[in-house]
Amino acid sequence: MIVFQTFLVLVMIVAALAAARFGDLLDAVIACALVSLMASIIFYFLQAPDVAMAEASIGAGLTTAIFIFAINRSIRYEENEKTD
Amino acid sequence: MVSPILLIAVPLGLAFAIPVLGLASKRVPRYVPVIAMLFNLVVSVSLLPHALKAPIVVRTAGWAPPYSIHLVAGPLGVLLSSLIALIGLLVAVYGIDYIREGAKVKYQILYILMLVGATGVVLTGDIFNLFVFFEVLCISSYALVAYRGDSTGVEAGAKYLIQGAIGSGLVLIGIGLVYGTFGTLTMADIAANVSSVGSFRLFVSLAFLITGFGVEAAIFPLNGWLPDAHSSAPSSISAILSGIAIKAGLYAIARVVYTVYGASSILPFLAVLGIVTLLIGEMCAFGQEDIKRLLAFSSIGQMGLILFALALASATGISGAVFLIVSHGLAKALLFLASGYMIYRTGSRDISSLNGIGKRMPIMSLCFTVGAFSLIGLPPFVGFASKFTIVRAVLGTGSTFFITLLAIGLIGTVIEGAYFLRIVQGFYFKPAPEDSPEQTEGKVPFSALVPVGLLAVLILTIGLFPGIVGRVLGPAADDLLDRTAYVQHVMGD
Amino acid sequence: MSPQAILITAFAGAGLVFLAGKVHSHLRDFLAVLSSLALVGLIAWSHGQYGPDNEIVYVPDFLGMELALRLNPLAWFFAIYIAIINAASVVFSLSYMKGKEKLGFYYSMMLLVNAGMLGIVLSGDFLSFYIFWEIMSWSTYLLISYRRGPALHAGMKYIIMSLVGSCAMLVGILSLYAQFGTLQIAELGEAIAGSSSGYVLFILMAMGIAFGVKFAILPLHTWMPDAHSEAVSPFSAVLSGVLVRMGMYGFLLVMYSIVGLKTILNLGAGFFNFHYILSWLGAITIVIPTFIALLQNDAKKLLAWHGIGQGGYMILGMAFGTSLGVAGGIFHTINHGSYIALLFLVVGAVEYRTGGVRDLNRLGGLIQRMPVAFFGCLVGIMGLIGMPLTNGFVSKWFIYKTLITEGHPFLAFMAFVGTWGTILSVYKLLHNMFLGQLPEKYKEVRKAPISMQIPILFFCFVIFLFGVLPGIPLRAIQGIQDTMGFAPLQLTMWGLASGAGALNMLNICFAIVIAFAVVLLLMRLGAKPRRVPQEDSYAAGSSVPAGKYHHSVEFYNPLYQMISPYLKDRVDQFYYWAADKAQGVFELTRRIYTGYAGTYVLYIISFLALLIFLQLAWEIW
Amino acid sequence: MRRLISLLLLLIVALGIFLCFSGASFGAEGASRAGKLTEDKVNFGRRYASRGLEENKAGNIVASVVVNYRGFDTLGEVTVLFIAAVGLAAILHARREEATPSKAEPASLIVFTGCRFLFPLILLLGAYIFIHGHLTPGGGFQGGAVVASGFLLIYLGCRGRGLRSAGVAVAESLSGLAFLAVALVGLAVGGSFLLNFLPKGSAFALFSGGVIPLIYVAIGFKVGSELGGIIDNLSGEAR
Repeated sequence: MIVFQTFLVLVMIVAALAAARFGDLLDAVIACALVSLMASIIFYFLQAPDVAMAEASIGAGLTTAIFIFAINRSIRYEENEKTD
Repeated sequence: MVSPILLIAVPLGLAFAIPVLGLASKRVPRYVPVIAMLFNLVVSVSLLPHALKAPIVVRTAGWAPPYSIHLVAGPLGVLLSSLIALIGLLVAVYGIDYIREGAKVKYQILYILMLVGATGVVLTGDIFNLFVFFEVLCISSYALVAYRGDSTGVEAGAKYLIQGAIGSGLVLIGIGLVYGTFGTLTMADIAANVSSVGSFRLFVSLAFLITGFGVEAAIFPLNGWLPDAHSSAPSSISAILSGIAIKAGLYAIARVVYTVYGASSILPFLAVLGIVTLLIGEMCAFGQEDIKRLLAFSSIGQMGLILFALALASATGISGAVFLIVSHGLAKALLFLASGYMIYRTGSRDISSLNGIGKRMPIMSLCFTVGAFSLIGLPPFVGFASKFTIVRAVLGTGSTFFITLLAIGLIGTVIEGAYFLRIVQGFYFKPAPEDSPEQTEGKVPFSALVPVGLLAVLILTIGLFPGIVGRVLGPAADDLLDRTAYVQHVMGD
Repeated sequence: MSPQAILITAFAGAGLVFLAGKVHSHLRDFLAVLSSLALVGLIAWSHGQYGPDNEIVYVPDFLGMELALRLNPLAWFFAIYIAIINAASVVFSLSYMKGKEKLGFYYSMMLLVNAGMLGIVLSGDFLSFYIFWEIMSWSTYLLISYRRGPALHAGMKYIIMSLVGSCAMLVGILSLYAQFGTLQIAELGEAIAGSSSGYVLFILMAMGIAFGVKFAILPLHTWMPDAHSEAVSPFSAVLSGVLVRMGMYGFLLVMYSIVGLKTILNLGAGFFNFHYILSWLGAITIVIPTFIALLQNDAKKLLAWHGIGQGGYMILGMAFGTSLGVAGGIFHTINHGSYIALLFLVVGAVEYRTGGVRDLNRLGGLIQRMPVAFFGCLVGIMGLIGMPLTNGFVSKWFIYKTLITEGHPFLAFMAFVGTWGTILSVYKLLHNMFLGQLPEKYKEVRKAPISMQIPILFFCFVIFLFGVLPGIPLRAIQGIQDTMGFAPLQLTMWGLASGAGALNMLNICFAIVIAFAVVLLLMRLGAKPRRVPQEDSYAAGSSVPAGKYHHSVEFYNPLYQMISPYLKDRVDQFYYWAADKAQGVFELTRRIYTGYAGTYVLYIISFLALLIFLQLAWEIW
Repeated sequence: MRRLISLLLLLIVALGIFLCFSGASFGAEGASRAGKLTEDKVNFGRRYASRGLEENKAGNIVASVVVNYRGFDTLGEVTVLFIAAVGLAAILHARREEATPSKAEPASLIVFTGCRFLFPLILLLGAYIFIHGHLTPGGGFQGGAVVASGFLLIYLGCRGRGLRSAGVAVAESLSGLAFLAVALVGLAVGGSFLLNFLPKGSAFALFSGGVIPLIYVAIGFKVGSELGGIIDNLSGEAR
């Protein structure tokens, strides 16, 4: 069990890093959704079904949709910022 | 006696009701904030005598404090909630005609909710509830900064949102750590069990809380959002942000440091931080050409002074800080409100375009001058009385460390004097720029003159008779300092 | 009359005048004159009503402190002096200011400054002292700025220096409170007696900065030349005549009423004795500004530098702590007030009639056009130099005598040098304005209006009155000194009765009258003078086009070349340099706020990391 | 360079948190307190778990914590959501005039019909979740979110149909007011805000838990209408 949860946490971390790195905002949003999804599963395993439901429906579902709407109204690709 | 919880519930209900009222009539919503804040003012002031006797502890859901959320309306809380209601009321009156564009109904909703958030912050006795109201305050202020939807506003709002969200995240982590350690969220209960901050675990949670609340309180390295947000928001909102919102952040820090942790060892650090904030704020304000940005930086400076005074840990020091919260709230609200119509009139935020406005808008300029003098700390205005209390407290400590800091801090006052008086000179003694357009929409309506005038009168009256506020300051300071009494009141027996 | 009534009249007058200005201009002028004269009357009437009856607590609880007013000889003396000079200036303003803008503001500020100063001298505790001091400071700032243009710069310079002083004073005052738990002046005197000399020195330093800024002691003087020359002339008279001397009042109050004579004299050892250092500062304040005054071509700047220089005499007299010296210092204060106010009014009158010309190189020959002004100027410079029969002579006599009897030849020498400089420069003032050839364009200049002549003549009268009968003010000064514990002087109506250097103005008066008669007789006996028109331009046998020739331009050129390299105002330059550098630092500081959210987030994280790191590494908390 | 510094700073913070969680007790207070964290009196989370059922008769302890013990927080959270919705609408309001309405391309018939078929079912599920909030996992927030996702589906599948903003406003207002009204009735009846003043019934029955189901229904409506409103505003087709 602990191995599985560790795996989920690792996926979360990787997805979060990916969300920060992706230049395509749509990809980043999907990565964010992945983080929420993993969190939701972890909550479920931690015996918090209420939170898991909220996280799944709001975090993974609605928020993603809202982000996509927002991207739809602005630009999809992050401009290359100067590195210093 | 009215239950202090109505201070939150009634305005909240009115805010919830606005969308329906807005459907019925287009004009009604703009008067709702006035009603809400009038109610709050009356209730807060009527609660003051009770709170002075003993803090009023309000349970929710019928459970005794550690098991449920409760409000603690002590002298400090009620004093601050009166201040919030007072400034909120005046700014609400100002907002009746000032808000001309955008979603006016939504502005009024957000406006009430922001003040509800601030009131909740100063009244609550539960650390997570503190966070919740803090969020109510912050999120509505993010929205209000960007409310006009112009690009500078949205940009400032976004910056504010990013930093504020990080701050809130840090607060949340801090609260999580505290809960993990103590298994309770009641501040009094935590206070009863904290033995020292020496423990690393406790310290980390304190560091998170200070940093998180510090973002809203505009302490030096955490205040990058402030100049943009305060200058891009509509003037009525800037007045609330500067006059109230940042004070709520500082209140939260003070509450956490003094009451919850009793962390006296961190105070010298906060004092240094306060002076650094003061100096940097004033130094940045000096060269500003944008009047609202200048006022925003000046707020940073004043926050530094308040933090410094809070860190003195003496009753006079804290009463000085609370007094400065009051006086700066009044003065800064006045300055922002007055500059709001000046900007409408000249169509520009440049200080040089405000030259010679003393002739065109005599009352507004006079009130602005009163506010500026009060901020510098010139008698007989209220700013003097508060700065005076702080200096007295510092010298009363007799500690070389604090006196040295004070001496450095007074340089800030001189800088402040230099830039404010430069503006005042411009108002009255510099010729108006020739190409200044005479904009008729800048005619000051009655609804703007009344609050601005009242603020000026208040500044002068309290300055002449500081006893009006002075009686509450001592108990307010004790409220913050006396942890055992606080714990006893909240937890009973 | 209680001090409260005086202050209420003063402040109410200021407010009413402002409101009256909205109604009608005549009402405003009338009220302004009325209230300033009423104040003189009230204060004069309250003469001698000292003691506990006139100690009034007017705010019982200002954050736990009592604010009190009181009337004692020192307060009364300064109050009447303030009120008279202010009243004269207000009367002078009637015609000088006619037709200018914002007159309601001007008059009410004049009265507010007056009220502030009266508040300072009447306050019975240091908190009220500070409050009135600040009211005076900011109203002065507004009045200096009134003239616009360069006046704005002068006003800023003034208020910034003044704020620095106020901060220092606030620290000093509240340190007293922290130490002794009271700010009542009467109680402080006893409380401070036992404290260490280091603490007393700290208090004197802190307060001294504030008083020194107002008093314009070197090196805190730099605001003064600008402010005096840029203010409107009636206000310059107030500014130079009384406002600056509030510093003197402060010094007297702190040094002799509170700290006490004995402690002051024993503060420090040998050369580093407090009062010795202060007197050296005074001496330097005499010499340098007086010679800088010599270089000025702007009449008001010239007077302003003299205002600084004369302040040195007062400090010099006051710092010594002998009966004679302090009496001389106080007496010189009011004397200087009378003649410097007179001179500023005269310059104002000239300025008024010539259309705002103050440049000495462009004036001249106005003696017949403006005889009263000329007479005023003559009397004024006589006073300034310290000629016998004028009050300046008596007070300078006191001061010189103190220096000599106390055995300070160097200081006395410096004081004399200062007098030479004064003679040279005020002669330039008199000559370049009134004597010599009349420029063509001033042919039509008329006499000063009557409302200007009255104050001018009044001051002339005062100068002679106190010069011949110095006993009148000296009695009052004696009363002050009694309260401070000085040995009494042997006074008569005509001067000093006994001791080395007794002074009897009556004898001097006789001598002068006789000498004058002799000269007059000789002139009568001599050849009859031939009168030529004033515009006659005739030089060494050739005629010069009218208006081209003015023999007083660059009058002292060789002297200038000699002294000017030593007389740059380096202090002022230093302040400007410092301000410039400070602004550079401010600019750099502003770069902290890059406007880029990423940076700000970095700040937040680094703050948190710093806190945690400090605890991890050193366990600070 | 900047990246390196940021990394270093984050490492320090992470180290701090890690040391916190690693259980190493750095001070004296930890040992005595930590030992008792399982006791009811010290850790009120434990107390809720052990006594919540008998006190509120709500089968789902989380519901009684969210609505009753810490109901005031919930009120605040609902407010936060409300602010988010209103704020978004306010900011978009100014932009609406400039934005050109995007052309609505009708979805294919299958999608269209499918969405219309699914929509009531989703609403039903949402309603079920918040009505049974006091019995089963889930509650007002979750149910509201599900309802909102139903509206999302309509926007995606059936362009041109959607909520009326007036209706949204009324639902938002009334549900929020209902929440407050219930809370204030508690204040009037028993002297305590949010008091559970109704008869509580027996645990695990549909009509149990006193005011909890009422408030949960109000929250469900409020969250649903607010999230729906947000989608409504963002999709740019609000009227």
